Amino acid sequence: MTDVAYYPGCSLHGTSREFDESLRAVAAELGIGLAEIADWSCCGASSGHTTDHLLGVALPARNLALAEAQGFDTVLAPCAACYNRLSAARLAIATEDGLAERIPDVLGRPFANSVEVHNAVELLRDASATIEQKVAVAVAPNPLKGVKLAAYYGCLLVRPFEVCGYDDPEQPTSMDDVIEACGADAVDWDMKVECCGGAFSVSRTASVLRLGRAIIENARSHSAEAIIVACPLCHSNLDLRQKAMARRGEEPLPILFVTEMVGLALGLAPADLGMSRHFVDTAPFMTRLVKQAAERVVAEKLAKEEAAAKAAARAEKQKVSA
Amino acid sequence: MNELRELARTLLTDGTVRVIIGWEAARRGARPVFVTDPADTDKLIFDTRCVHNLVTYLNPRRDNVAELGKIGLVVKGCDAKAVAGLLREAQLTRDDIVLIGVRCGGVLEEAELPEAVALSSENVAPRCYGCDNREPKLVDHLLGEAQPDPPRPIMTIDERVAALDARPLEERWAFWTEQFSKCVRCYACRQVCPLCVCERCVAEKSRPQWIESSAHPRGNMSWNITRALHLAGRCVDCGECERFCPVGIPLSLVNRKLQQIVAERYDYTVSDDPENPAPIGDYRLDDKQEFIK
Amino acid sequence: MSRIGVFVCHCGENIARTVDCAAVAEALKDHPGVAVAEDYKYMCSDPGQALVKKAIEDNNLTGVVIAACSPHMHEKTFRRACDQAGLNKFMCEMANVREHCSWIHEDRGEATDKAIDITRTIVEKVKHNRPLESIHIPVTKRALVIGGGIAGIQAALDIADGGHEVVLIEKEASIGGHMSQLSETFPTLDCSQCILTPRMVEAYQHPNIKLHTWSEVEKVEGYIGNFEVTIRKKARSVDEDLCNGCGDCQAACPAKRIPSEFEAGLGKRTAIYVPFPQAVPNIPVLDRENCTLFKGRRKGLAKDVCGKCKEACLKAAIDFDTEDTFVTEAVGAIVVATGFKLYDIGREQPEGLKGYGEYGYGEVPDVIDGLQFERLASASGPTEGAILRPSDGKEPKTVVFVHCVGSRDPEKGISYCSKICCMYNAKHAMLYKHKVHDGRAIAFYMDIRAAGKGYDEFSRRAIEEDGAEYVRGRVSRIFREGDKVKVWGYDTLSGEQVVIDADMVVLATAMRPQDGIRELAQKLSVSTDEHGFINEAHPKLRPVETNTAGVFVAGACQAPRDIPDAVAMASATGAKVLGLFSADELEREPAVAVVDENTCIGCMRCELVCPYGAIEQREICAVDGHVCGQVAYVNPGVCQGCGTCQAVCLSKSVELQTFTDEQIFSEINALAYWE
Amino acid sequence: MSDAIDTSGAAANGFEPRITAFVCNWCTYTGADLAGTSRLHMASNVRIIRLPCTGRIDPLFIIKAFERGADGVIVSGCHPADCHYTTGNYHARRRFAVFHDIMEFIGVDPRRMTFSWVSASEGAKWRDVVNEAVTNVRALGPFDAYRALAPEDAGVATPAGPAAEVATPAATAKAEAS
Repeated sequence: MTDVAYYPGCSLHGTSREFDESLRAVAAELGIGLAEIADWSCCGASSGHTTDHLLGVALPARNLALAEAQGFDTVLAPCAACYNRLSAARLAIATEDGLAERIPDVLGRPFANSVEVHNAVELLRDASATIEQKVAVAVAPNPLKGVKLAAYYGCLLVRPFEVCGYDDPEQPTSMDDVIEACGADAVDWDMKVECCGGAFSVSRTASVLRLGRAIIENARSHSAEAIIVACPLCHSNLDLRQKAMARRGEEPLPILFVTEMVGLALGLAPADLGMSRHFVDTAPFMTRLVKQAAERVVAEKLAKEEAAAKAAARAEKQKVSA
Repeated sequence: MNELRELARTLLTDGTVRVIIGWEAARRGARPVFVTDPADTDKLIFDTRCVHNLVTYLNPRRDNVAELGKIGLVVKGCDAKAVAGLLREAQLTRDDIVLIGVRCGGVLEEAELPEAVALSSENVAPRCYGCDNREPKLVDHLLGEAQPDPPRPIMTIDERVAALDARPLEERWAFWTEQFSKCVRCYACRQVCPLCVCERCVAEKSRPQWIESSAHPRGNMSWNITRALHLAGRCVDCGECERFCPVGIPLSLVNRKLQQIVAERYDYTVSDDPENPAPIGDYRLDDKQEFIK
Repeated sequence: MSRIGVFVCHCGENIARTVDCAAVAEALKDHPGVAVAEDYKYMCSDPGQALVKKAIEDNNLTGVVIAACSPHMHEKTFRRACDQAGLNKFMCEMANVREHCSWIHEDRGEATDKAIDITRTIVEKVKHNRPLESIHIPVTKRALVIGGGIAGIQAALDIADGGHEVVLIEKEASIGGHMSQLSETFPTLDCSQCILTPRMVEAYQHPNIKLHTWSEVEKVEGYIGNFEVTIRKKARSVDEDLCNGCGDCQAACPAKRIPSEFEAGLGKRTAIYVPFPQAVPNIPVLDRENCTLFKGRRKGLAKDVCGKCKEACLKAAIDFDTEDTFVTEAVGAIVVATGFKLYDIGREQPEGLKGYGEYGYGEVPDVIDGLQFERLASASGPTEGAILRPSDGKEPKTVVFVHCVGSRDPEKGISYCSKICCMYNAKHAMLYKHKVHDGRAIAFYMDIRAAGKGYDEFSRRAIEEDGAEYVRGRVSRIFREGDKVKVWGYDTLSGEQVVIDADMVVLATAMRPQDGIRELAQKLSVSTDEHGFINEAHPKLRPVETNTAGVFVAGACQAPRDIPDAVAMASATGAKVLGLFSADELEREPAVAVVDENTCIGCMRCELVCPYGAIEQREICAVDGHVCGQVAYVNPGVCQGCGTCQAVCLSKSVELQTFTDEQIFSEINALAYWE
Repeated sequence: MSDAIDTSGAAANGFEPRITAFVCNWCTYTGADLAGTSRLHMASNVRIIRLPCTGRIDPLFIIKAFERGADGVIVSGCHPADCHYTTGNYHARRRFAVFHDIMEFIGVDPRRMTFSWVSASEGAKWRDVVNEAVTNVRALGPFDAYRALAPEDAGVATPAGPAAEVATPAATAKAEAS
């Protein structure tokens, strides 16, 4: 894979800059060229399609049309909402009578509906082989090795099935695969695809707290050390509201973007991955991980030497007895 | 070339085979030769004039050839496909023949020359262009060094088919009726075809006489359509039928059209792998049926 | 020269109204080869038939054409008439001038012309008809029944009682099948074992039934009336003749922790075992996979590490070195009754199916399937019938029953309804409430399908009398929280989300055909549907036959079936088999393909297209006896007469009798008469 | 479409096409029976030749029909998966696909060859297939292009006049004699 059209959407330029930064850093490492679509505009989520169907289709279509015109066959939309809207628009145009004919007039530009839409998880899953190799050869000890991580997909990344379709809507595994590729352990838990409250973060904070708490507690009860997400809204809900969610005395659970995780595995510095921007401070978590990794390396080294010594001794014995 | 003669000699002397069927040089170009005496193996040649598909001699109905004993056969890629065809239809046992494959860079269209000449877009046999089997796989020995791709003929067969397809129905009908009306029913196309191996050709069946035997346009139409259909998914595009046709009917166009049909409908291309089943006689639940109401 | 009689029927007014029948007869009178042409009001009436017979005798006709209704209507009638008049019945054909002419046209002129064409066409065909004799095939009057569940047992008993030998084979150590695992049966709640066991014993002791347990079908050759079946008797390690079923070996076996298949994994068994106390035959098998001795041997240990069962056996019936043996049985008919298995809905799934990972089955111990609940509720089960949940053996106070797990869910790869779940869920709810009076039984359903005698009453009883709570809606997620099992669902009637802290969940998982059904189907050359269920020959009119003559199907291997269905089907196959065995020979229409060995070159394209595997390659020899070639041979017993072989034969060396090339050729030619 | 249209069409140009139909015994033939029992009126230009299965139908039948003066042909059998012989129609489908395409390549108007699946329960569909084929072929006119191939002496070329009447019985008689 060489160049893909990159559709950051509003969040990755605003509330979730770390997602953008980490994505760019990781893509560079994996040799994936990201070309930001020139003159892209909002996809309309989530108010656009709730007001008017045509609008809800046309807004994403415009960006797809731009990508098409700029000669791409794939658009990367990391934000789950953007991804969902872009894909939904593609499907609508492909399936609804007359829509395909109508859209170009609406947009005032040609549109062949020819570009595919991928999200960050899809992208990384397809690159997981490369990730595994790079992790294997990385000089710095992999801080994620053996760390228990919970893959949280939320709603829009895998549903509705006919729109997304790259993974099972009830039991998705793509993000777990990426986690495993990073050398970490993907925990088996129950809230992978439960709703976090999405856009109601402000309007109905109480519900968001209730939902978020359920998710985080379940992850914790399955001994997850952090939750991995691929959606700006999921991230802010779980990250921003965690103080309020956390029951007395509980250590807050770090919420990492899947791209940040891959970055760490590849040996990138947390700072370059924007991990300083989280509300749940990731520093203690990181120091723990680095410490563990260091200890692990030492332990392994010692084990090796011991084994070597034993072998030598045995050899000696045989010489003597012989 | 020496490689070929050496191998032929050893095969004959150590009794692996009783006869080597290959090509020899003659006054008017290359011609098939049956070598039974190791001393004669120097006759064998392979060059751009070796157009004949010698597999036609493997036709089990030609028992005079069979009588000679175990056969060693020199094959080009297209010939090897024909062997695969015979194996596929249980007309041969693989162990009964030794296949000597030659790497092929294409052959001449007009091959009757005293000397071999290099191929150019003027003289190359159009069917060779885009050949997918210039190194036969289904062989016991593979000889010769790798050959360059055959040159692109001035007009490829596909282009000719496309050109014909582009013309309106009436013109196509006119074209083919005129071509077929030339047919004198000598059945050379059938006799030379390595895959026309029937004991009694349908054209000679008299009860009932499906295909009128006298050479008039109606019987000719029936014969030529039937010949083509019988080769659907079997024709190996060796071009012998057209080469032998005394009245010059462009049979390769029909054959190529059939190849395109089976490729497009059943994504089948004839190969020299006998395990790969032929498209007619096979089916898929989701075969295209847009022409059916 | 042929002497053909043409008889034009008025069919009262049905034909005569639009077709001038006299004119048709008149037009055919002078047609070459026609000896006599008459018209009559009702050809199928006795006088009509008499007229035909008389004409045959008077003019000693070589062929007869009846221009009347569709051959599907009266061909048999008139062929019989010809036969009685001494004319080979295959020399008689019908020209369809009613359905295909008089009834679909108004213009009398047009219709009459067409009727003449149709009749003339058939006359031309009949000129090339040949006298044929029906094919007679000897019948071996023994039947093979594959599968020793209730369906197989019933089929075997019916055929055996009909006085014919039956070979009954069962892949497990005992017959009885799934029914032997059930606690009570709906809608009567009578104990499954109590009604089944007598049948098992009866089958075992029946003089006409030969039982092979721990056996499978290896190979099937031949055709209706003449099958030869090779049966693999898996190495049992126990001599069936010596063993007296005392059970000492079982007691002695040290490997006691093996999950019992019969107990659906809720109980344990030994390595040498009898699946359940009432097993028939009561002879153990040695499960070599889990046997300490064989584990040792597999490791390559010099001497055997165990052998306690052998020491314990006073009859010296145990032999560790027995191997699979093969027996061949000649039978005339085969009944397939291999039954079903439950859809294992774990994460790992076979061909085209998706699991319900979100239901935690196989991960949360207190999420079980229907069969496991049957074992919990069964008096002979691991808990002696007490409802105790697997995780901690506590009595669950809230049990959730989920309908349609897998069934009717195309997303998961199964579109069909498993038919029995609504009923057994109701039954489970009842059994539970009868045993745990203060418990809550909550069932999530899509709709209740209780069609069947006493079925709806039964499921209503579960709700109205036993107080099972039915929630109309699906369950989205089941997971463990502390010692509770969280069930998230949706009540589509109230539109409310439902969250239940359950103690145990019972999933009504879909019924699927047994493993290996496709391989078996291939051996029998019967077809299966996309789910692997055996296809019946006709969904309405031939429900227990298959598309291979002589092979019949009963029970849940054809589609989800409950016990009454399975037993009914089994008896139906019994009737079919007995019917087949009622004659010493089978008579078949001679509409079969015949190869011309003079021109066939044995390219076997015909073999490729034959839907029945009726064609095989044969060597032919010259007069001096040396092999001079390969040709195709059509087995007339298997050929069904579709003629596909003839159409693909390049040299036209195969001929389908009753539809020969010459017949069709002359029909096409006859149409050149049109004007 | 209804037969009213046909007759009017017939009135429009005097030509009435001759169409030979090759149908399978179990689905289409029975479907045509149903059309009859349901008294569905249709054009009278079609002559049915009954075969056990579409699998039995050889392209030679169609060629021969054209040779003998048919202006069009219909080939019809069981829908996929409904074949009485389970797979005959699948093999037929491939054969006809190739035949259809090559005939078109040679310049035969595909509208002269109607291929259809008509089940035993589709009497109405059979009616429509027949009427549609008749209207199409009527529009195309007589298949003189093919008849023109006939050798001068054979009588079948022109809409069978007396020539045919003598020619064909003779032919059939010969066939028997041989």
